[in-house]
Amino acid sequence: MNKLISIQEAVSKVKDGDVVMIGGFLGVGSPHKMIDALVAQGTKNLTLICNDSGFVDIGVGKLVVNKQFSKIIASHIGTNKETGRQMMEGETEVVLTPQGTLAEQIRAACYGLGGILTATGVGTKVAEGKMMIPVNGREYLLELPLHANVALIFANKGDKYGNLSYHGAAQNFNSVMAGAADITICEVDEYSEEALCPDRAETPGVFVNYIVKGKE
Amino acid sequence: MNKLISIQEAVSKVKDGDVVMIGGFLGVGSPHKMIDALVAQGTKNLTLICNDSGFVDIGVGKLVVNKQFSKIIASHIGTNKETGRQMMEGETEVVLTPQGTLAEQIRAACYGLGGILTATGVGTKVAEGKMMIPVNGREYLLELPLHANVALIFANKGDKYGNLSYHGAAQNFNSVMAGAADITICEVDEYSEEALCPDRAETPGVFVNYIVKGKE
Amino acid sequence: MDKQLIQEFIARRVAKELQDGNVCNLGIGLPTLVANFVPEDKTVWFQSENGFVGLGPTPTEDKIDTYITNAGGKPVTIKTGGIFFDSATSFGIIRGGHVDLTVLGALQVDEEGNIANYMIPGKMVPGMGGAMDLISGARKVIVAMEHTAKGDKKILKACNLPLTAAHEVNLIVTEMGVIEVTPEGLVLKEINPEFTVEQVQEMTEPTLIIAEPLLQM
Amino acid sequence: MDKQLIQEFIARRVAKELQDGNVCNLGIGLPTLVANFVPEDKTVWFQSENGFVGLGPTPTEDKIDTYITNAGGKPVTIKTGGIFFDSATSFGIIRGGHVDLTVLGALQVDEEGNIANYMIPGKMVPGMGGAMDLISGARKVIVAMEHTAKGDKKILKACNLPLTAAHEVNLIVTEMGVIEVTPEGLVLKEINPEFTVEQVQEMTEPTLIIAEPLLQM
Repeated sequence: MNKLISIQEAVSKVKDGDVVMIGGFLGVGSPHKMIDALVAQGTKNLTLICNDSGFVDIGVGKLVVNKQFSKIIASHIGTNKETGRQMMEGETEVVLTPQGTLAEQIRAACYGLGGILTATGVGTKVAEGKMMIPVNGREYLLELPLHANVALIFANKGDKYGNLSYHGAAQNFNSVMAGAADITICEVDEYSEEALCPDRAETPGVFVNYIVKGKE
Repeated sequence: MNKLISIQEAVSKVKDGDVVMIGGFLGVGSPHKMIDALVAQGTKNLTLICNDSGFVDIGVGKLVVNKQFSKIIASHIGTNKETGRQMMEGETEVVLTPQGTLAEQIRAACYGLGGILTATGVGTKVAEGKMMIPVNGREYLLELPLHANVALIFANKGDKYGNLSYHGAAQNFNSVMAGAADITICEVDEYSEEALCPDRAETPGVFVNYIVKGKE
Repeated sequence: MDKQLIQEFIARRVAKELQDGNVCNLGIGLPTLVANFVPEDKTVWFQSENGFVGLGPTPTEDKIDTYITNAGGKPVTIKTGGIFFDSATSFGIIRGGHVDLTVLGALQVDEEGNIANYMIPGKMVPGMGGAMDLISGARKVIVAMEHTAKGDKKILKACNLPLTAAHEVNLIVTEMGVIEVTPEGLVLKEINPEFTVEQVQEMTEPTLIIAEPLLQM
Repeated sequence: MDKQLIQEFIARRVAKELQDGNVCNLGIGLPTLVANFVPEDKTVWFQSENGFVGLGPTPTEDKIDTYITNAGGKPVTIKTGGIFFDSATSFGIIRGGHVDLTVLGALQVDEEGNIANYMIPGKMVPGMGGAMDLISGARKVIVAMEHTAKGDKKILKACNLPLTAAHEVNLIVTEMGVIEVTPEGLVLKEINPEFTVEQVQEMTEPTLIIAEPLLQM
């Protein structure tokens, strides 16, 4: 039942052409060691689902610079010029999604929902091509679940059962992505053989397939 | 900024004809003191949104026995014979809703969603009269948000800012209902003038208007 | 066999379906007994829909925590490695396919995998609780029940009671046999050697496909 | 006034909109300055969309916690009574109407309350981040910006840049005045005494309705 694996083993689960979710917000709370190992592994044609594309030298931005994505789904790419360049030159497809919609789409995949209705994006380019559904006189967009092959997330603490807890603003998309992929792997700053307190851990181990140690 | 009020003041916010959400699961994690005060207050024609209708002498069941509801929306009423009697004799309208759908409907109200698509209930009586929406070849039901005038919830601990934390299975619908009503009032076993740890509290005070002490 | 032995026999067989690391939700009544027969070499996590994974046994009187209860409101314990959460998360786990296996009783099951287990028209309806979510959401749905009710067939060509879910049942385990729901129909895969195939068929409305080999339960 | 003084003037006026106990989200740039002018007798909670309520000031070098950052990724602090949460909760707070007030900059605003502030076709588009959610979800949307951009009008009859949200802006605060979006059109409610009504109108495309009395900013 121990979910601990090595970082190498973790990133080897990411295959060419996979959809990969990566936690973090401008690199804060990103699984940095797994990102570095995935850069080294060089896996290509990935689709990224992430809040943003980080910076050229921080977080998922390193994978952008290494040209490992053919598609990026994010709410913001302005902090990484390379993402903008790849988008403008048609090298990488970029789908910009409102941050709250992105969070709900990912959660919907984890929670088995067929989609959610949101007012965010109504009357904008985001609404193009999407189903509009009126509820009680207000128009909503139907937004569909976003599922991945592999979710690479981070938590400040994790136990061998896969239960996770967070500190500060590190939680962001990490707990949302846990369970939204076929395989969820979490990098932790602090690994514990002892179980976390069942009242205080945030992410249930049910959503987490593997744990890797981020600090050795 | 102190959100502490008396139990009397709390239940006085519930008016005849209101929609009231009440936390708890078969009375476990219910706001028992506020329920007792609401029984004493005798407010009528309420609509209840709750996981279940408790027992005749435990939890929201006391309000059922006191005939304070004209409508009950719940996933299960089997533990309270009085609810069944009122339903069978047409005294009280009962809407039975799958438990997971109920949780998502309440969350949708808090989170500003126009609704959610779920596979639960497809092909059953629950689907009658509801919009069916196909997504990727599977049929889903559109379930709409459930909003209340007042949410009466419970937490094991709460601080003066309205932040809450839970123990054991007391959380259930409480954290889901927080913020899904115009007014959210939380009864706590343990009240703290000091702020709860910002990493460990589960429900943000943003969702909680008032706190009452359940143990004096 | 008396009722208790029948129920234990069924529960024991269902327990063989459990895989190491499985997350499992057991319905009330007979299905609850499955927890008593988990193979010793396997770790199975029981989910309690009121808000935790890691449902443990009933505590002794002095160890009761009034906030640690099962979905029936009765005092239980949480296993090391378990975790508590709210109802939205609990049903996210259920509806998102993170429960490997759910075991439920039924009033009726049919050859299309439909199940009716929550209401009888005209009678007091207690409500579906989490049953519809569990049956729709769990990866594998096992119906564990006595083969008939006071002589009446419960495995039918088509349920005539209101459905709890359509096309979701994967396996039916009774005291007579183990029946798999397949696109071709119901396949009798194992039989209790106390019965003949003819006897099982007689108590089952749709025509059973008999697996070859037909194993003993 | 130089640019910094103009921005502070605008931020100071926006801060007067804050009520005791408000939850408020400030966009980057000029709106961030509003935090410096919160009236001393009022408690205002700033929300940071990356996951907390209770955004506090920048810490001194020795107090930096790399996991406590604002939505721009810069080190900040959390106030006593604040709380951290995940992105789904963060946007639940935003989209569910639990943010009383959001203050944002804009490229264009129009008399229908439409706002464009996230893309210029043909130029690199950084993305909307949380802006669309904030504008759609917050109870009150205040646009805080300089009245014109290098002499070009920004308050228009109809935005011609792609919208961030439709019909959501409530108030526009610039160095020239305070303009409310109403079903009848844009109402100039306050004016900076350094300008005349004619000067404000000249820099504003739609015809302004002049409030009576027209207050000084």
